[in-house]
Amino acid sequence: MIETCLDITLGLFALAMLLNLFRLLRGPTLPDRILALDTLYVNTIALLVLVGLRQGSTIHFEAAVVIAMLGFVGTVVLSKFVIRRDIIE
Amino acid sequence: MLEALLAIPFVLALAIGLLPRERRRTAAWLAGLAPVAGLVLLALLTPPVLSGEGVRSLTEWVPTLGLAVSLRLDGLAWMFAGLVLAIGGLIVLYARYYLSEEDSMPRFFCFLLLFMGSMLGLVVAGNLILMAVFWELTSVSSFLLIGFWNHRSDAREGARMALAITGTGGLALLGGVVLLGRIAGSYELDVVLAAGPQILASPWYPAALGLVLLAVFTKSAQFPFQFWLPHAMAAPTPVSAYLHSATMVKAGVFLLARLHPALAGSDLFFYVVSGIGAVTLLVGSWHAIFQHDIKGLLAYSTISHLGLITLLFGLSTPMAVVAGLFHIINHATFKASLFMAAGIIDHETGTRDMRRLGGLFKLMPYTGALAIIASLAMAGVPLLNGFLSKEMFFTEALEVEGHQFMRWGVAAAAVLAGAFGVAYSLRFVDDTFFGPGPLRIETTPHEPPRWMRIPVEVLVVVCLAVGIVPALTIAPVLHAAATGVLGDDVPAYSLAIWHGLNVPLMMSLFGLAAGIALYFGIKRLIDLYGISYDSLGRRVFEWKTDRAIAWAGRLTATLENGSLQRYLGLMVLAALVMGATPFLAASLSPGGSQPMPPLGWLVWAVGVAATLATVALHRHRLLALVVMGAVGLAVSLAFLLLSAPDLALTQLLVEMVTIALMLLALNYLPEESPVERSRLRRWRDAAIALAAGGGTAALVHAAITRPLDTVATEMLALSLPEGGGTNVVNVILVDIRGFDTLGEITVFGVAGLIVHALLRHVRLRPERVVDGTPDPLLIPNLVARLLLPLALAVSLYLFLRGHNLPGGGFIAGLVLAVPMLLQYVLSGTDYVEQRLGFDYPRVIGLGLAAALLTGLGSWLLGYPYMTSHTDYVAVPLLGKLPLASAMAFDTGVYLVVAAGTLLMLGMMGSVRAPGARRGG
Amino acid sequence: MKAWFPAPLLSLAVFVVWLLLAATLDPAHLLLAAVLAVLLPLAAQRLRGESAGIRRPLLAVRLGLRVLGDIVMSNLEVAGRILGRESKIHPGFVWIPLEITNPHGIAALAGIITMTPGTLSAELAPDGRHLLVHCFHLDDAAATIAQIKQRYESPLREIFP
Amino acid sequence: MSALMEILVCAMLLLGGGFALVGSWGLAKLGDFYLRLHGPTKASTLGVGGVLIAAMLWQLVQGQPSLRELLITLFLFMTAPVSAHLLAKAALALDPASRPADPK
Amino acid sequence: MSPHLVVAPILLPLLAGLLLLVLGTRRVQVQRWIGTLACLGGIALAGALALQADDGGTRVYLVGNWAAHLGIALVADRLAAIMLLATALLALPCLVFAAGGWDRRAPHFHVFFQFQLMGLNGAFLTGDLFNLFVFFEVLLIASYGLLLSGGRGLQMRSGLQYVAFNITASTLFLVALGFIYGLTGALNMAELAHRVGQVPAAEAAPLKAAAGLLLVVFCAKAALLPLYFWLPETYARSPAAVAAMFAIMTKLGVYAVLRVFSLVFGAEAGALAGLAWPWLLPLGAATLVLATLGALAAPSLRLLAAYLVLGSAATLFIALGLASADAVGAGLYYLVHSTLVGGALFLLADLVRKQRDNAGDSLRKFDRLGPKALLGSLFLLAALSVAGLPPLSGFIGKFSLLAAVPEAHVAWLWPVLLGTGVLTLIALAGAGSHVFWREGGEVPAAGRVPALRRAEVGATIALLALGVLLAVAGGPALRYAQDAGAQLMSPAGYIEQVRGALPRPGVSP
Amino acid sequence: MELALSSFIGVLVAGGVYLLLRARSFDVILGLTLLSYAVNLLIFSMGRLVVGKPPIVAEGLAPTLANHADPLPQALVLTAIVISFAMTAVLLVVAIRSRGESRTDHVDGDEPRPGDGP
Repeated sequence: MIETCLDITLGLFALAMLLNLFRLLRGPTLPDRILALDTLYVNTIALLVLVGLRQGSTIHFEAAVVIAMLGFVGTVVLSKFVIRRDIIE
Repeated sequence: MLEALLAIPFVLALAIGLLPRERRRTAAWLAGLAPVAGLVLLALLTPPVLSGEGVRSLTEWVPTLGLAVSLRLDGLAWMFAGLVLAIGGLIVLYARYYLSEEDSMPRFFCFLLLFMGSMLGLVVAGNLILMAVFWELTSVSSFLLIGFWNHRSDAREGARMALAITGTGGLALLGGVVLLGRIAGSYELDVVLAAGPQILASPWYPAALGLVLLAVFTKSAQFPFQFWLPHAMAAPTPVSAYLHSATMVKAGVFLLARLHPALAGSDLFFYVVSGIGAVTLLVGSWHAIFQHDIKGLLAYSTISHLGLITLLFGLSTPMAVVAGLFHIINHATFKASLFMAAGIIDHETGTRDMRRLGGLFKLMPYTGALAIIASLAMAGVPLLNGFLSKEMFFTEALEVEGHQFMRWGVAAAAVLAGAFGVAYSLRFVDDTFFGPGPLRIETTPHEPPRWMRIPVEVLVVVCLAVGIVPALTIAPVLHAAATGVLGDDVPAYSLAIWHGLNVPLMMSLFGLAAGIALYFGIKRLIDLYGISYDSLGRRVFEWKTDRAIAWAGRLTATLENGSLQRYLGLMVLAALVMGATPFLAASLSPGGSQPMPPLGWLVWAVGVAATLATVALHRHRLLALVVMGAVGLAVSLAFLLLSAPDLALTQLLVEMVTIALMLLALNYLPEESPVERSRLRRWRDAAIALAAGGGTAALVHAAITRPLDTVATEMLALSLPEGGGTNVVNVILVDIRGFDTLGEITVFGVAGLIVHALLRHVRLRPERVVDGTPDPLLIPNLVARLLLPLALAVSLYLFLRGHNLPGGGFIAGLVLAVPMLLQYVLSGTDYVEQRLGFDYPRVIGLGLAAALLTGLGSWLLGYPYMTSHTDYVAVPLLGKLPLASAMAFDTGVYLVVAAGTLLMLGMMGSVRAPGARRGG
Repeated sequence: MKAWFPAPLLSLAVFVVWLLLAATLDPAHLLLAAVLAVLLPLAAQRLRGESAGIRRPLLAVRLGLRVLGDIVMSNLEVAGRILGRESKIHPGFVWIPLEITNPHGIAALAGIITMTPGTLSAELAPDGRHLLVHCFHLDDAAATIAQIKQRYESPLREIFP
Repeated sequence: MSALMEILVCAMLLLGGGFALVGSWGLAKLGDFYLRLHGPTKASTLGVGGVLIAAMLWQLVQGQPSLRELLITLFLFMTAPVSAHLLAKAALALDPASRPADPK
Repeated sequence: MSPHLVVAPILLPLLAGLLLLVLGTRRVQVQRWIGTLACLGGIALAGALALQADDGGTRVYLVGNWAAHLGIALVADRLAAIMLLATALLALPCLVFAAGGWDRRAPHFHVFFQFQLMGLNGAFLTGDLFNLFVFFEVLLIASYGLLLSGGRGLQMRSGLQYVAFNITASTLFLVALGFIYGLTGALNMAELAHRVGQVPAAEAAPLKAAAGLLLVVFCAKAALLPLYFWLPETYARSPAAVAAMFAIMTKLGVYAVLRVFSLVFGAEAGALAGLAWPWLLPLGAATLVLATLGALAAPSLRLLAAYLVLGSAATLFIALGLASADAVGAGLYYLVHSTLVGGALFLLADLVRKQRDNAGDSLRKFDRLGPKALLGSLFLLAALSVAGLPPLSGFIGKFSLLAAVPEAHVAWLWPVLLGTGVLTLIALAGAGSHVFWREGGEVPAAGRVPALRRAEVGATIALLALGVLLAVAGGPALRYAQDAGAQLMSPAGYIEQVRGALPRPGVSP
Repeated sequence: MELALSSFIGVLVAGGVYLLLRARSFDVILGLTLLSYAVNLLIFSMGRLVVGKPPIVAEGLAPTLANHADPLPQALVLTAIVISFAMTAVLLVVAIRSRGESRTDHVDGDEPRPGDGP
């Protein structure tokens, strides 16, 4: 049962990521795209955890931690650029 | 002794070259020492030469090439060496008084001795390659001599022309002698000269002959290369006297004589050499009549006499060779004296233009007399040496064997040239010493200084002596030289003034009469002074060089148009060609595929879609950058799914820093790319891109569906027992292939330093400035600062366990750098660097030091560099802790990566706009 | 003590984070975690201004749980709205006047507002006294303001005096 | 016990996946940027949180209890608001007209 | 001699570089001393290696004590020794020249310089293809630093092109490396040679493609038609000491071609043997012709020097394309000669540029030249040598190459070699007579033209003197080069020795 | 799977090459970034594609390629990533300096004049 659930959940996340991709490509505004990218990152975390569960390994854990911890850096710098143009003032 | 003979001029040239400009007398004395000492040495060497055995010496230089400093003094070389030294000595004496105060005497004599040495080397060389060496040296040193008065444009041009023509010949000679050496099996002259029949029979003979003759004809100013010689008259007169009488131009005919045994004997040789010689003889002597410059007249006369000598060698009969050698000597003596006389006239009157000269005999009778005698020798008047060799020439001209046309042609040419020779000699004498004039001369010409006249006197005396008593004076010399060329085939000949009333004498007399008639006829019938010849050869040469240079310039500019697009496009195309060529001949069956894991398609879709979007959006840079973030994510995910967690982590982190860097750069770049005007180019590039992409994909597919037998199997097996780590990737990075990593962190550190070097103190105008003070961004700031210590913990964790699980120095370094980047972004450079200021370049240095020194540690234990050592240290309470040298190495990586990244970001962030104050 | 632990909670966090990462209670790691718990905050402290200084940990925990509950509950609500007709959504901005002054408190409040669905803190006014909040569905601005102030701001004011 | 746990895990998984999908659906569907911002920042975060809880529970069931996923949750909950906050600021900066007037 | 001698030429500049970093940039005098000492040390090390390699052996050094096919093996044979020595001999004068003042203007100059030496030495010594890539990158990035540091204006533009071009080439390098690993499963060149030799002809196509890509990369670095167009301007715009160092950079590409395509795809490569040579010969000849035309038309002395360097690389490709021991030997001799003389020409051009106030090193404008006699004689020496006129090293190089051309190619290759020699001669005569003979413009007021710096002149003279020495010692030098050529053309010994090198036992994990 | 990966690499290369041949420095940098993705994947894929078998040896699992992905290409890619990152950073800085000096971001340092051919 759990495996089926895992597969379904993976499917849900995959679908979610495709929707993010749609927004990323569609825009229309720049923050939209940044947001979509950010969400892609967030969903990736779940994806990694799920794949880990599915494969019974913890090898993806570090990647998940790093994305969770630093995944927003891209969003921050991009937003900062939109706001100020100069990201390091 | 032979070496000493050769070395003297060079050593003295060097010594003189180092003298200061004011030491004129010293320079002259030293310069005079060279020919004198040389002649003494030569005299000491004479007995063996005259006895026919010659002198040889050999010093190895480049034995693998068969190139040796092999010297060889036989009769021919001896005669030429004597000429070079004797006339050289007279020239030095003459030049001592000729050169004015403005001319740097040390420089002049340095060049002159260089030239003398080169000529000597050429004649005594016993190795073909060595001969080519000295041949080129004569070209170069004559270039310097002709261009001695380099403030004058005619001197510069003349020098360059001479160098271009004779230098070309020299390279041809090199080719020719290499061919000869190949045929004969050695470059040693003795071997080559003995291999005559072999050479004639070789299929390479025409090529070798052609190359050698090219050298001969260019050097000896034979038609159609004769035009450089008159332009070389821009040289100081001593130079002309030396180069165009005894040495430079004689080098060509010397070579002809030298290689005569090896090359002569074929119809090709006969027709080409004698034909060219005859044409040159006529062309030169005809042009000489119409020159107005004394030196120009003498130059063309030189050309014609060299044509005569060439013709004689072309005829190839032993007697002709003897006649050629004889004429070489005779021409050297009378022509050198004439040039010197011309120099005296120039010196005294300030002009060499015969249209302004005249009547000088009254003013300087002594010089006049000498010049007149020399011109008569040139004209071939009996009792002078010119007559004797001319007579021999006529004799030979009548005995030409071969084609009918050739026989009559040569005879006719001989008579005609004789007449022309008389005509221009007359013109010289008449226009210079007699008749009205001199005109428009500022000073009153008078006899030159005593010492300046002596060389002329000496030479004229020689002319007379040889002309009157040849058997007592020149016969042994000639005989020795002829033996050097012909060996035992020296014919019996007699050097007498009177051979009876024979056809050659008739020809001589007819020529004399015709020449006199011709001169006065021309003078009466046409306005001789009105004719002005522009040298066609020179015009063609200049036109050609100018055209060639312009064309080369255009071609270069067309190829190298400064367009990076073209350069990169060509590289891609080259790669396409090289990648595709092997498949033209072969086809490859695809191997089996594995099934796609379900998530694979997701990653594929994200990656492909985002890539295409990046390309589609590339003009809107910021958008493209965001979309490209998804490409990076897809790549990382692909790594993760395909069992490469380290790679995924690295890619993710690098992605973040890259985006930050690109944004930092984008601040100083336009937001959008303009549309490129050329639609064609875009389509073309798209086609190239598709081909590249398709090709790569096909090749990748072909490669990865094939089985692989890799060394990695062993690495997996050895990682834990030998490398002490379970994360094989990390073991490879810090141990098995740790040397790569050492290089890699060097690259990284240097990149940081470059950014530092390029942005320090630089002011750049941002593309657009947002007004107002920056928002403090309080909320993100607090979070980021809270995150920092936690991130540090994660970073350390990833670092410490990298050897066994995903992580390691590089990843950890970035995990340290990225949260720091956040601090920079949210708090600004000044804030961060005031509180956490590191001297990043120094930290990079320390990191490199850690990596380097760790590796060096194994030297102490007697192992190769970077051999890893692991030890367990017992610590109370904690038990045994591993202490691996690989870990220390990784510390270096960690430091360099963190410091390098922060240095880049910090520098990029601290660029100021022009006019802005720091901290503003 | 203060010198060694400028931010005790942060030190604790580091300690816990390390142990979580290492996933072990090995003495060696405990020691290492303790050392890091001292060192890392000290290092980071140079960048931070002053420490948060949480006063009432229990209240904080209670607030945390409440927020978690709110997150779940209102997420359901927002999910419903997302899946429903878009025309029924009435979004809007609202400025929430702040009484809390501690910057950490403001940050926490902004974070909570953002994490609880339906509201999103967009900007802190330049004066630092107002928070611009975007509401997913804004029926009654005053009610929303009051709810936020009551549910989150007042406990935060106690936690971050 | 374990069956119950298994069901719980499944529920958490599906709940998480559902939330994430809804969040992303909102991102894709909604017509206004600020609206779109709501979906991902919290629904997705929560969705991921759900998955993480499921993961921890599952590891408990498997007999390898682990709290490491908490770490992910911690970081995610710390950083997600910052992203949303900055994105909202960015949108306001790009379109100053949508920004309400400063409070008095 | 210590077995560590093989790795020392890489570590010494690294040590110097990091010392320079750690000590900071404040005291330029200290930096110069460190740099000079390191260069001197480099010469000593290279000389010792060259002596050692002359027994015909191939010394293998297993870095990290791993077997060659696993880890990274450094290999010192005659070829490596020649390259190391040429680099070391070029480096010291360049450094001294730069110490005449440029190093004050360019931040981190000494650091970059040492790292470039590290990269060069590493590239010459490594026996591993990927490691070769890494060292390529080390020296490239250092060269970016050297080129760009302190630069302004147009220098930045040509720098941009140079960097972009080289990064693209490096990318292609990686692609080729990837394929080669994917198709053979090894990276060590000897191991690769062994494995390539066993590839059946039917399966060879992808590997041939990979090798072709590799050839493109190396030729892009060495500047072969059609990949050289970027070179002349970049070199001409580089600071003199850097440009002079670049004289060895093109040679590095030549070296890489020679090493990889004589070893991995050389005599032992079975179906892939002799892959590169048919391309190199005609392309090298075409490049030589075009480079010579470029030299003929060059509007400045430095551009002229750049084209001559280009031409020398092309000549080397001709030598490689002939693929015989004699020709390669001739090429190696020519390589050393052209490196030294090419470097000297760049330095000389810079000396002239500084002395001619307004005209710089232009060959279109006129100006007075201060110390004409000295510079003129140096130029004469350099020009004679580079044009292949006797009795200098260029002549020996050119002559040995001519002698090594087999009869089948004589008919077209000799005219190319001799004809380009003539054109080079004309170009140099024109340039020399323009700069040193033709004068115009104002006599510079006293003090306006800076005095010649002793360091700069000394460095130039030293380089030229080395060239002369190479000619005088032509016998042993050429013998060494030809032995190296023979060693390269029969790679079996190399392969055997590297593959058979055993790590020292007894390391506890 | 092999086909999917190779097609992804192909798309990356095509996109990268197209951008590489553009006239603006930033476009070129974008192109190079795409190319470096492609290269990383390419080298990596040369160890053959393996799902779920990271190259981390563990007890009870024989250290062979049957149980682990090929670690060597991974190590190579790591090196390549780092190097290409360093190169990108340098290129970016040169690009902005070049723009600062010549006021254009055209890679040839000159704005094309109207009428210039392709």
